[in-house]
Amino acid sequence: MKAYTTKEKIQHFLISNAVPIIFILMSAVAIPLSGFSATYLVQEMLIRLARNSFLVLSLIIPIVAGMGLNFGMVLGAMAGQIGLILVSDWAVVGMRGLLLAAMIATPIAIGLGYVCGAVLNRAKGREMVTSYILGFFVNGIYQLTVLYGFGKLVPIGNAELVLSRGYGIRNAINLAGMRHALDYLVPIKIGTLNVPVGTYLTIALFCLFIVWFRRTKLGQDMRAIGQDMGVAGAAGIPVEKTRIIAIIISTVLACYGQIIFLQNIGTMNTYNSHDQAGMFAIAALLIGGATVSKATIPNVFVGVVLFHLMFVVSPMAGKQLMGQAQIGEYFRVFVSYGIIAISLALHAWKRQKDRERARRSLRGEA
Amino acid sequence: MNEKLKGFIEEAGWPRVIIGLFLLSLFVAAPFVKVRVDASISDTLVRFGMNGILVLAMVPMIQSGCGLNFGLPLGIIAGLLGAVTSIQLAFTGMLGFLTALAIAIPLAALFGTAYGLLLNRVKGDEMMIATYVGFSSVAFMCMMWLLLPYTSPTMIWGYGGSGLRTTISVEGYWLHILSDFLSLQIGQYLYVPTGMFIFFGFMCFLMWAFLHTKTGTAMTAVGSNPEFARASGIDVNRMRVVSVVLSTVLAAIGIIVYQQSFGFIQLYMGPFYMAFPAVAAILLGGASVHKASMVNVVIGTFLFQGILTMTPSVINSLLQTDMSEVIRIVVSNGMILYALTRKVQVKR
Amino acid sequence: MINRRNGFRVGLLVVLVLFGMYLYTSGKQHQVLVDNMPIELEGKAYAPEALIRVAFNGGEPLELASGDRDVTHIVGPRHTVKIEVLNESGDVVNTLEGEFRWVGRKKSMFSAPALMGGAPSPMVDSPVEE
Amino acid sequence: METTPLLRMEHIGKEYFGNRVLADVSFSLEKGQILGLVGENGAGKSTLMNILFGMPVIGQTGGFEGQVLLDGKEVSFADPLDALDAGIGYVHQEFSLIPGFSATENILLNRESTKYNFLVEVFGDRLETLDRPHMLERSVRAITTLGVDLDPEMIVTEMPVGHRQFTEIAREIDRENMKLLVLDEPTAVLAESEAQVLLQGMKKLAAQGISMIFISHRLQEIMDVCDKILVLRDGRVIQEAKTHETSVRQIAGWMVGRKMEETAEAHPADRIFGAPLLKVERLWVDMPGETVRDVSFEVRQGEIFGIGGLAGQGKLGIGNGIMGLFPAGGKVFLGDDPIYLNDPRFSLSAGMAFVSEDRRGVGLLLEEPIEWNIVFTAMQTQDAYTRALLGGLVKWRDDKAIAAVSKEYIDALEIKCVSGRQRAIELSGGNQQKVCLAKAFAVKPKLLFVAEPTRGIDVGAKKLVLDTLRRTNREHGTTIVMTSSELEELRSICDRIAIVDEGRISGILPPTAPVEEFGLLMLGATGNGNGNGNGEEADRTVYHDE
Repeated sequence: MKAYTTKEKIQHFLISNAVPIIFILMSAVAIPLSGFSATYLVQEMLIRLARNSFLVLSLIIPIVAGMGLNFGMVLGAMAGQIGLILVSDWAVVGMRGLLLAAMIATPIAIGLGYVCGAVLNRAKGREMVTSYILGFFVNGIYQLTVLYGFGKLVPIGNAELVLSRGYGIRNAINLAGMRHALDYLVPIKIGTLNVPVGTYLTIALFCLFIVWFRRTKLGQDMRAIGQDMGVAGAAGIPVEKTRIIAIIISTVLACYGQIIFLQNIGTMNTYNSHDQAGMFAIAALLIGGATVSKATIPNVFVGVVLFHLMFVVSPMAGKQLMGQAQIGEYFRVFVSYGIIAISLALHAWKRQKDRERARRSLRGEA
Repeated sequence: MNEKLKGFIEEAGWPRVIIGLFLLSLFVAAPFVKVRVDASISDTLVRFGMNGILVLAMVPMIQSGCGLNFGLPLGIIAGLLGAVTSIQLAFTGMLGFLTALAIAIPLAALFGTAYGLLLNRVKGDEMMIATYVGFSSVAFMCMMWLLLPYTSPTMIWGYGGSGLRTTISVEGYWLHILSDFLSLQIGQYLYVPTGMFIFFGFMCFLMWAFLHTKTGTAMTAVGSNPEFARASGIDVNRMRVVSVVLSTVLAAIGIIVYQQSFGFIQLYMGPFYMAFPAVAAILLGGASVHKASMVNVVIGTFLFQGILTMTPSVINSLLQTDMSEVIRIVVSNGMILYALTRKVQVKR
Repeated sequence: MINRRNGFRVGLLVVLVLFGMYLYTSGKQHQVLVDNMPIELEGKAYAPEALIRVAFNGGEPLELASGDRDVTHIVGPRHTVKIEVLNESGDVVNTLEGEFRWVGRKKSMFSAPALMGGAPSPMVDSPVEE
Repeated sequence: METTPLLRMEHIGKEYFGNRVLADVSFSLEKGQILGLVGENGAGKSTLMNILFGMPVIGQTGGFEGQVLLDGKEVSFADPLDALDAGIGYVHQEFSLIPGFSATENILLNRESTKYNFLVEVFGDRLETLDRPHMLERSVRAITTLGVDLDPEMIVTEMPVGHRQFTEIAREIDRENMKLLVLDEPTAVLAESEAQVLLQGMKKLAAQGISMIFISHRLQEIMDVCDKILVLRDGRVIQEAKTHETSVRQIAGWMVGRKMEETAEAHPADRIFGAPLLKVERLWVDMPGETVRDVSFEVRQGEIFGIGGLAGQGKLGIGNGIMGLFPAGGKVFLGDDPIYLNDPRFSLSAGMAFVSEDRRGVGLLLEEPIEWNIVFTAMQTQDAYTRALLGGLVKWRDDKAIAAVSKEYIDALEIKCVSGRQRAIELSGGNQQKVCLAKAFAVKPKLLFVAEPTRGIDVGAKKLVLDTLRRTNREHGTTIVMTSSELEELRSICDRIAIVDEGRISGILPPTAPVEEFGLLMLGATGNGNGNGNGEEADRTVYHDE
């Protein structure tokens, strides 16, 4: 192997981190334009890191197992919401309410994750589009359950939750009893900044879990499957089962992630909250420099900060620049979708190139 | 008999049979819950005509092996640009409609070419990327609708704001220009938009004819076995681009036909989810991810739109609740999911 | 080995369920009516004070004149209460601390006179409201 | 020394769908012995090994005859993983390594050393953490046993090919109870020096009591390292011999040797050919698994030119490369016109046609009707069977003409089908092959490339296909370049046969040349595998002979 010159190293660094760098530059232009104060932005980022990191982290394990971006994470989000609805109905509040919601949601998430994994095993090679559509499909079933089942089949006592017709859950649920229960479990304030320490501790714990998990036999098996399913299978690793486990873990974690997300927001949009969860989490991860086949913990945090910085800043920047805040709002939607499209395309393109190169290397020296 | 039935079900696939029976039962149940069958049929027919071409737009890409065109919004945007520009120019009647087409088609061809070139670089991952290309183009156009210098007072925000409205009425321009051509009104409720059917039929004929030309044959071969096609001297990438362009152009035409019947142009997030019903419809009609025909288009559109029309009216009167939205979600995505996870069966 | 492991798993499951039940009971929020009205329990009558301040579990105090009724929320099954009796100028003349248990939705009214009068439980039948 | 042999396979036989591929194969292997297993492609080596390993394909196709005895006990594995547990390891021809893993991780794949933690009690053994230091220790031990120089921390993608092969073998060595190791062409991808290291390693292992079955086409290696050899041909044991009692030439003869008589008559001596039609100079083709490195030859008008050689040596790449299906370079002339490579359309338009060896992958539109399959190439390259409508603006497919011409070919080639509208996937292999031929004939080519025309079809169909080719050659004067793994077939129909070895032509012989000559060329024995056999020169020599 030849040694790389400094120039080559820098070039390599720039290329492999192109996406985050572009976003940093964009933010550098947009922040002064928006006119937001530094304190405001820092506070906002602190909150949003706490709010979103867990959801984004839940995407890592399926990527390790070679299943791409788990668009099916919305399944987990739905499970989490069902837990929250029930707990709100029972009026269990505070940290205990959150824990109970998580405990109720876990079996649901495991069940949905199993289904998702089994479906994806039938669609090897197009996991992403399948999990994406599966998300929509399960969303339909979720709506069926929550809009028609709750209050009829599942007794809901709290009249505040139920639509006026007597069954079905209302559009917005106030989670006041659980709001910030985890965030400010350990109350610390730095100057005027509120720091959601409790959530950060949870996230840190979870990062440790991921690091530890990668060093287990199961984690090793997932890495092997992610790189070459055929070889892993021939070595006796149960491929399909392991893939299902990867998706189950991701779904359960997404479920917890959604609970953390909603306790921070404080209100739940029964029929929309989960929809956006998947898209924003995936966009954030990709902006952090992850690809369809490789994601690390730093990618998550860099991504969340950059994505939400753009998210907060762009409407104001749009207003200052174009005189319309709407432009900025559409711009951030465009960026969220655009970044996913570009990342997916780049990845597919690279894979095609790799395949060609691998073929060429077979020829050897002619 | 039993064998025959089994064979039929196997051929059609369980979901299709279930949905077919479901639709049939809706029509049977309709009179009992005091829903007028003729009005329902009329609704179904109109929606069939409105959506037919959008579903037809799926055919070329499926045939050429590019999969389901989740990037349909790209073509729809071309159609929207055509429609909006035609109104800006204040052309009315057939002239306005044709102007919209004349502007939309070259734009769609342009978009389609770029989109096709992109899809050629990402073989195997077309569907996911197509979805997000569609989404991001819609989001991009949201900004453009605000910025583009359209001035027609029917289209821009009234109160001093700039940019186009979210919905623009085509009344006074080319509302029902196709639908009302030779249309029939039977009794009070049954309305048949003959002109729209003729146009849809003509489009289907063009598609059918194209598939019978040398190029069309080559395109089918590319979808069936790209290696074979290449060995026979076909430029596989070019054929794929041609199919994508065709699909995009059809989407542009389709949305204009849709608008003249619907009466409104929906901008901004309007085209966002438009690909999904079209995809679901063609799959419902019996197409697979690799093969589709005109029959699939017609049957699929009819079944799918039938369910969309019938569920709100019948189910609502039956259960006193509006479940149509949920049923639409479950049916359309269930259908796509079924097609994606179906193992390719090799019969010998 | 397998039995040991499965036993362990079942045990864990039981622990989790118990923990869930604990969370439910200890985390459940109750709506409680706070009363400063005359009341008669088991043949014994309790009279209200003119003005009292009631605080549950060290939270925000409620101020109730004689005959007042207010509503608040308490969490969990076991509670402490602090009642301060005020005179006309608003000074605390008497402070009383007590404990009580939540006994169910039917008895969701907290009667301050009952507690101050030393009744067995301050929780009394909630008034029927329609 | 009278002990039970480690492995005995007795009277092994196997049929695939009525096709006998193995008959009465018996041999035994002592502890610490190395057995060389040689034979042409399709001689039954892989089937024999599949039986030993209990590959599912054997069970699914009706099991096998005879018995396998390991340490004197009869064994029958239902799954290759069972065979591994019993101490039989398999080093594959293709690498089965995880690309992003280090050598250590690959050597210990799915057998990692782990450490206990309490979560195991809840979620099962797979949550044990990896014990990296211990894993390193084990992999170093395995590498040392093999006696090669291999960095245990190196990632597979960064390794030279040889090291990948070592990793693969070390993986088998690490198994605790490894008794028998099957090495399938382990040296095929290695450089000379690396191969030597590997052979040394094999000897070391044998000295430690591990028995081996060594499959290789490089006979010199077999001679160097094996105690005895077993030669298979057409599913039968031709010869079992002690290595020191035989020679490379003798083994080559055993491998390919067949009766000579029948082929001689098929070649009337008075064949007259025209001017050179196809000239190939220094062709290279980048076809995976069939790389062509440097090939030059000429084919004359009216000739049937055969290309033979062992699988993977590059014979298939030649036709595919000239037809533009894989990246290629060098110079090719048809008559006097240069052929632009990498453009299938150009090659087709120039008057060449190709019947691919990959019938289902490249040769057919399985989901489409037979008619389409037959006319498609002609229609696309020559606008045949189309009608110009609207003044030539639209080229309409002429379904009537297509049906007519398809009917002609279906009758002429005796394609058994319900009608021309039947889908190609519903035909048998032989009939599919005939459709492929019809497709090529429909182009009316000056030069026809045919690759593996009889692969996977039954005897009757084989004869028909060969006769059709011969007839086309005689009646229409079509020049044919035929590539085949079956030497016998080439000798029965071709006028000259080139043998390809390691991407180069190692020699061109008349069909009447003795089989050993062919065998030696195939095994690269002449040039010791370096491929000095310059195609051009060999070509000329043969011309002088004629």
